[in-house]
Amino acid sequence: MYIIKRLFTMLVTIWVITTLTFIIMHSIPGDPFASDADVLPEEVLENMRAKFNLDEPMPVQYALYLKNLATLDLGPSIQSKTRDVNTLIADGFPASALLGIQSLVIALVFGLILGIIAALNRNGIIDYAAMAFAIIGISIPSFILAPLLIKYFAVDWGLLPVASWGTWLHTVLPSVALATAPLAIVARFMRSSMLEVMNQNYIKTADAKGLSTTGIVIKHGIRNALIPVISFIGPLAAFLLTGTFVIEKIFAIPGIGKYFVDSIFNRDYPVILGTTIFFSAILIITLFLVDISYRIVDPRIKLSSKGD
Amino acid sequence: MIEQPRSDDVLFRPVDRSRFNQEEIVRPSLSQWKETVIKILKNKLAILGLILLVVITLLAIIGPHMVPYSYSDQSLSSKNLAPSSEHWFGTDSLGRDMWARTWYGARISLTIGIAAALIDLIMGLLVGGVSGYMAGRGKLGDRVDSILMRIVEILYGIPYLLVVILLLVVMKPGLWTIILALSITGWVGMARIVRGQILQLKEQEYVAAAQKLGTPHRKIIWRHLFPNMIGIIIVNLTFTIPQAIFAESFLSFIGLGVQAPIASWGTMANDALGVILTGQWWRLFFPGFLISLTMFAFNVFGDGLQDALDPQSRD
Amino acid sequence: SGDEDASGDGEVAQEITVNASSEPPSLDPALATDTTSGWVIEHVFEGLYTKNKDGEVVPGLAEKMELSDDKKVYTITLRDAKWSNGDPVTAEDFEYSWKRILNPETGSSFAFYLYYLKGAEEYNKGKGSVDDVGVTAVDDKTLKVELNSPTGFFEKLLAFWSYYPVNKSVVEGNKNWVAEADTLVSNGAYKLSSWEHDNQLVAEKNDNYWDKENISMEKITWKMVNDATTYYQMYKSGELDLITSLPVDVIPQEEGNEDFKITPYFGTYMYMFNVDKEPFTNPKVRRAFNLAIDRASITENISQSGEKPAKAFVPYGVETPEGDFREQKEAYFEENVEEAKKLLEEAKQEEGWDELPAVELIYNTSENHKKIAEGVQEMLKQNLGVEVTLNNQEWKTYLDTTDQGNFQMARMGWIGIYVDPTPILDYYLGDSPNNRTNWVNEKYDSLMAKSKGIQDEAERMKVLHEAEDVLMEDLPFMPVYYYTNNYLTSTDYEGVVYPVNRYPNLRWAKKVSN
Amino acid sequence: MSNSLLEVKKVKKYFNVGGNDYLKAVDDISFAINKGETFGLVGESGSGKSTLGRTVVGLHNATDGSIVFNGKDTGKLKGKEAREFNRTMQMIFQDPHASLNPRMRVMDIIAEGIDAHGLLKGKERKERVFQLLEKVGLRPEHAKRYPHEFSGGQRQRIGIARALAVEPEFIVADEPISALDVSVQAQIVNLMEDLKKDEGLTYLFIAHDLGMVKHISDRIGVMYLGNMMEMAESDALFDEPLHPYTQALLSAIPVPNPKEIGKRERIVLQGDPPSPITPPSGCRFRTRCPHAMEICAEVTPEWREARDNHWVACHLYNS
Amino acid sequence: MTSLLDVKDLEVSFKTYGGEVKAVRGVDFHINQGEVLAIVGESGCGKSVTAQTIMGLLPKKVSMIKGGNVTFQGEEILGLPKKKMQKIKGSKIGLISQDPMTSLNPTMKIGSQIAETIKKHTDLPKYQIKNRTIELLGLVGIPNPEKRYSQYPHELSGGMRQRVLIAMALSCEPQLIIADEPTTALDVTIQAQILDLLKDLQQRLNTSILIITHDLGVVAEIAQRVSVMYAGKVIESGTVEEIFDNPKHPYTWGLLNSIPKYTNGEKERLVPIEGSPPDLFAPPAGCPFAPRCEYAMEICIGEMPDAKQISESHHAKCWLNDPRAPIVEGLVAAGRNE
Ligand SMILES: Nc1ncnc2c1ncn2[C@@H]1O[C@H](COP(=O)(O)OP(=O)(O)OP(=O)(O)O)[C@@H](O)[C@H]1O
Ligand SMILES: Nc1ncnc2c1ncn2[C@@H]1O[C@H](COP(=O)(O)OP(=O)(O)OP(=O)(O)O)[C@@H](O)[C@H]1O
Ligand SMILES: [Mg+2]
Ligand SMILES: [Mg+2]
Repeated sequence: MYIIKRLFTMLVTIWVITTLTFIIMHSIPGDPFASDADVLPEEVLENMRAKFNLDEPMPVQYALYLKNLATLDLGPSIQSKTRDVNTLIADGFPASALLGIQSLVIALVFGLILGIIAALNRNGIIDYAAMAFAIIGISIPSFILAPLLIKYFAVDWGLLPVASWGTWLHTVLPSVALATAPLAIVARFMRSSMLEVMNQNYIKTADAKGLSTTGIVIKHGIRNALIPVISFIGPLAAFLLTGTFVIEKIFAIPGIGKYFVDSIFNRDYPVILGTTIFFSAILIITLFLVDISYRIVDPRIKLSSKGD
Repeated sequence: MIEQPRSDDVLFRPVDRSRFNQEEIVRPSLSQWKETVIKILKNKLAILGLILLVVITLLAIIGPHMVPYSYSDQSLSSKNLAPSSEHWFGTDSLGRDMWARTWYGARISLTIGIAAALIDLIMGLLVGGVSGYMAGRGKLGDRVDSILMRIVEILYGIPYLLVVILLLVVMKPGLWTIILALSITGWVGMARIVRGQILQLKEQEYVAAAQKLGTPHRKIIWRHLFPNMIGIIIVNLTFTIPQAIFAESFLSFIGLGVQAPIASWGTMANDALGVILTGQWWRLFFPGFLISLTMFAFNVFGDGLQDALDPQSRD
Repeated sequence: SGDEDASGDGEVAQEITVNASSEPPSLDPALATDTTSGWVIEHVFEGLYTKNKDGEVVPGLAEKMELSDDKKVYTITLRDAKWSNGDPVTAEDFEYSWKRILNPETGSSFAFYLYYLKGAEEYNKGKGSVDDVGVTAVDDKTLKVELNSPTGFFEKLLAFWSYYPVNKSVVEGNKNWVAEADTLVSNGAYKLSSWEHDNQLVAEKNDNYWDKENISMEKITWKMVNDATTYYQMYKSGELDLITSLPVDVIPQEEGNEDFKITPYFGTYMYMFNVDKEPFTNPKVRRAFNLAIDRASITENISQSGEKPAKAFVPYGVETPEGDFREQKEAYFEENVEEAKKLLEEAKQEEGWDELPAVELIYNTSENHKKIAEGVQEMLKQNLGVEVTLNNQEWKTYLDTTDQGNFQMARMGWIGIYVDPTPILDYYLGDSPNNRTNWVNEKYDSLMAKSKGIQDEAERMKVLHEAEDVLMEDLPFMPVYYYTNNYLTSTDYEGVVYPVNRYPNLRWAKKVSN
Repeated sequence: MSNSLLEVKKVKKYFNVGGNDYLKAVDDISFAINKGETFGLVGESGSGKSTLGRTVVGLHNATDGSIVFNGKDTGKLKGKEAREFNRTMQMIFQDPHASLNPRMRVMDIIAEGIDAHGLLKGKERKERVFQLLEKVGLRPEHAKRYPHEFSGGQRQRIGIARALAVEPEFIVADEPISALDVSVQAQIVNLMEDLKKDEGLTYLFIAHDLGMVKHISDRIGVMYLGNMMEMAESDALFDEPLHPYTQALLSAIPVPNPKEIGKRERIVLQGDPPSPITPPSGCRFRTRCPHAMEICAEVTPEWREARDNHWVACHLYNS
Repeated sequence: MTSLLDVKDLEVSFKTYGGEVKAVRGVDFHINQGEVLAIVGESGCGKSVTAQTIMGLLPKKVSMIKGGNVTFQGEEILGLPKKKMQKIKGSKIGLISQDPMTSLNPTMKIGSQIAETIKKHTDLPKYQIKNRTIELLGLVGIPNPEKRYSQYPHELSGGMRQRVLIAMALSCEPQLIIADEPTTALDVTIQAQILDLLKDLQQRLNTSILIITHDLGVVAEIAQRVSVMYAGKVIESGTVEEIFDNPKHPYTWGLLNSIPKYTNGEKERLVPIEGSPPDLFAPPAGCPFAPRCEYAMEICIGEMPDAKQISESHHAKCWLNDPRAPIVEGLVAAGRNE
């Protein structure tokens, strides 16, 4: 029942997002067919508008879109004349998702470890080293970090390919570039939250049981400190899974990240809507999973008043 | 109860009771904020952070006036000069003095960073606090949480770029527009994190106790819940700042940012990307380094603050 | 370098990896409108005419072409050629293809390139019937084409991809035929062997191509790397053999290198003045601005890609009976700060301005445009004492803003679709949708109209010069420089052809060493 | 019962423990407490005393039944009335550590209610806190400290001071003195009794220390597995416990005299306490009752007044 | 008899911003093998801190062990390397800590929290650990141990949580159990059951128990010897009989006097010890009880009395036991049910 209700709410949310996006998208200036090349004869433009239903009144366009959406058809792309939006997403998602998952894992694993070590060595050398890393990780944005990585690891030292997509080696640099900032953030969150947890009485109890420090941290510390990391990782996962414009552009990755941006710059209406819906769906699911994991992590947490 | 004296030793005479009343409080007592200040002052790194922030701010104010060039003066003949006694931070590709530009840019970037942090703080704490606190608090509470979280989802879901372009149509580019653009969605991450923390914290017994004492909800959130998540809030805030600084350069791209030739750290870094290929490191290094330095200052100060606000830390 | 090892017998494998920057939006000749798609299409398809190494238009699939006396009807005989799937290329395919691109439902934006055909415009605009379109397959090998009026450059048009054929049975059989490498059937020098969307596209020499003996490159790989820094580094690390549009910052350090090449590009970089908005209502202000900037300094110090400063509108490169069109009159004014100041003062007096009305210069966002705008801003300030504010916008918004005339001074670039003064000068026609300056000049319009009816080339050029004179007298814009293209091509290759305004033609390229 | 301050009417509190299993922590309990009375609540650990107390003060929503305070159903209070209810009825929490905010100073913890209801400000507020601290045997300078700097018993007293700060009419005291040494216990109990006498305070006093319960209570209720088993005036209950569970309970009181160890006869309850999720049919105590009869498994014993003012739920007293 | 645990002159301080809180100021006691020692005393006098010091659980940054020794089985365990101490904790010494709710990890099933100790210190296979855990839960009187095994602490009543802690401490059948107020939250029947359980362990395995409690009934029930603490010091210690029947310190007298009498009818007012204990921030040089002591003498202010041997097992730190002091009579070994 709760699940069904939640599912329904999700659909409503997606619908609201779609509608708002539709409205905003049509109220910003710019025409999908405008370009610097040549302004086309009006009749030709009309033929093209007709092809994409853009000649219909706005409410009709909206209704048509929703009708197609109901059959999970996201429509054609104006920009890519040969592939429709469903295909664009189907073609690009695997690459984006692979990178996303890879970097998410890197960020989580190393972020957690770094954060925990920093917390245990509060104000010690490792703590400061971890902080320095975090600061660099977050204050060097990926659009600077990525070319730097390429310059050193690929061009100067020749360890890895510069860009493009193919072997697993191609995924290393983009994953690292993508993971650095989240890793830094996860580490800082974990540190802060661990410090709080390590003050708790039950840590003393665990100590009294004769558990080793590692044992205490793993069994009693992490789980209690995880909530902020989960809160942070939820939306992040949605963003990473659906690809990142900057990284995909720099590393020439055939993902869907660039469509989120290019479609808007090109006023490619169906792609704007399609990517938005796709992203929203993933986002809403991950946020739902976040809510569920709150409860799994801390059984005291109540998300709804049902059942007290 | 009878007492029988056994010796005349004065020491074994019943004591004069009034002597006990003199013992008085010896322990110097400090108010909470004073104690916090003292603890921060004792924390060398936090002080370093504070000094850095002051220095950066001061240089942002006077830095541009310390050199005979303005941030916009071009001299195409002296472009891309490395740092020297003439140009302390070198010159950029239009021959403008990097020192003047960097410190002029500091004004913009710091303003934006701090504005973003404030938005984060206000909106994030408000929405996250209310949402997390209301969740599980009866039908009405569930609904409030659900509506707020749906709003957050919607704000996440609608492409930000579209919204920004829409803003471009209705607003004049400039600092306030940037701040407005940042406040549309800048706080949602904070809100989610605050909500998560509150969900966990509000199940503590002391919250029940506060409720029973009739403490109003907002006060419970403010006095009981926020102080217990201060570390996480501080961490999140320190990340907001560089993110906002770079968001500004993105907004510039759309046309919402500060207008050329006015500099900001974000746009300077963005424009200097090419130096990775050409080696005029100073064009990227100075804005980048200052962003890092500011981050470092905020971080160590934030850590110090977290320590100082933690009653269980006494070192 | 980025290709496979040399083949077993010690010969160098004839492969080249180049950067296409982005996924070609469509490889369907009827739908492609961009140069990236065009680049691939020109390698995998072929029309009735084609261009040779020297850029001359020569017969391609056409074996023989007869022109009627009224110069309106062409009868073309096709040579024996095959599709990459083995089908013969027939006249029927051509008829089908041309009618397809004209079909309103196809929604082709380049359909208007076929308006030279009789009945084509009517059909495409929904006013006529497909049966009235002037193209008929007389038999398998013979195609009859009727034009509206004599068109001297029809052969040039036939070499353009909108006139290329598609395989009728393939297209009718699969509406997504053009989306993947294995369903795409083509008739050019190459056929697609693989297409990983947004990643790379590989074309291999087509064994069914009629002229395969003259094709030296066996395999072309187009990578789709959009980021300039990245593809530059890929070139440096050997992952790419040829790149174009280098990051501006590296041009100074690449200049003079053996693998670096700059070619002229037929277009002009300029700032438009809105002649309806003060202060540009006054021609003297426009002229003053034109005289006050140092174009050579901009090209040498800011844009840095070997561009030529522009003091006229039509770029270099148009061959006329009297030589290069531009060289006949290179500059319409000389930069002169003193004169500019004087003009500005005069204008102020004429208009009764105490101060020059505030000027805002807008440009679409790009690092380069920004730098140039900043340079211009500083020059105007130093030379004229005019404080110009800058404002930038994202491209589509920018197009809309300028279209609405919401600007005083706005950056624009204009590239001729073919190398002739007409497509350039048409830009400022009073009724041209591109002309956002609100500048309308009847004399200019009538001179341009007149030029189009003139058959004699020398005469035509004269009239075009006159038209440009009119334009440059009024100066509704401020030319800055003529565009160039730049390339890095690995020195392992020879024979790459760099046509004007097109991407390099690779079919005759040869890899000479590893 | 017109003069009863609090009426608990058929209150149930069930906890969902996964799936469709409900743990019946409090199952159909009714009683009333008069103004100025101290009602002691004793019973097996886990029998639902705290749950009942928390339900009474409104920290749990009753699954069923109602709680009437001052003639008003507390479940239906709104706005101002609800706020006032929050002040007049206080709770001393069983867990002193968890119920104190680790980041607040004792001063602010104790003054929290005062602040919430805007009772006192500035110096007066401070004075009041000092006064309360002294009343519970702590020192004024403790006001500046944080909870973690205190011992268990000291924390418990902070909790007591906090509840007293708002001058409530009714206090649910959930094992308020369990962590205190006997001398401090005596001090606190005296304080509570003084308040009762002087200000007419009413208590629901939950404790395990039967000596103390007997000392402080006017009436005592005995709980077992979510049910009330017996209720009587305190002397009557100690003199003549009716319910076999009460008898067993009283016999187990340890005596602070080493010489008497082993002299008294302790009724040792056989078997394990049953599960509150699937409580035994009929009488809940029957599985461990030395006097269990057949009827006990079949019929839930009636809650009846077996003696004057002495209520019990046991088939033994079904005449 | 060899003593299993020997605490000598233990001094522990806490750093606070106001200065040092001297929580434990020279505590001495020992526990023999198989013996039950009860520590009673004023709330806040340092009992729990002593227990935590033995277990090495003091918060490192804010506490200082200023002096003293703790020997366990003849080995000094203060400052023992972490690894070695971990072998002792939980397996040889079990701690039942005072605060049941906060001492349990709120996000871990109580079963796992108990099983964890067993897993750490034994090689039992998984299912046996679980069985043993359930057995332990049953042993401490938690109904439905299988179901409770997978419940979380917040779903348990106060007494149950306390019993979980007890089960945890007993799980490895340690040689020494330090029980910090182990039965405060338990009703008397369960309390009796727990005490029986402890006694059984003591008899069966010769376990020693250090029990900290306020319930003198419990002391009488289980302990052989008692140490009475006040303001960070042990001020009297002796066998149970000695302490109950022949207390030699006014504080002990006060304690025994404070217990409610089981009288009927008109209730007597309880008799607390007037005044409050000294602030350990600046403990007095003399006897800390002096300000509250009815019999305080001049000497009590200036000088802390040494332990005065009263019998072989009984000593007290009070000047009244000095031959020069006046004789105080009429003491009642109070708290007796007549
Ligand atoms: N972390 C700390 N910082 C400062 N003072 C502390 C700290 N922990 C304990 N104390 C002080 O040490 C003294 C002894 O505390 P302890 O917990 O040992 O008392 P106790 O004898 O166990 O009392 P109770 O019977 O109330 O549990 C107390 O006065 C307390 O205020
Ligand atoms: N939040 C909860 N979820 C599930 N079960 C609960 C919850 N709170 C209490 N219980 C259960 O309710 C029953 C009664 O608990 P309660 O705390 O009221 O007992 P109690 O009589 O106060 O015991 P004690 O004397 O040990 O404190 C217990 O079985 C307990 O496990
Ligand atoms: Mg309880
Ligand atoms: Mg204690």
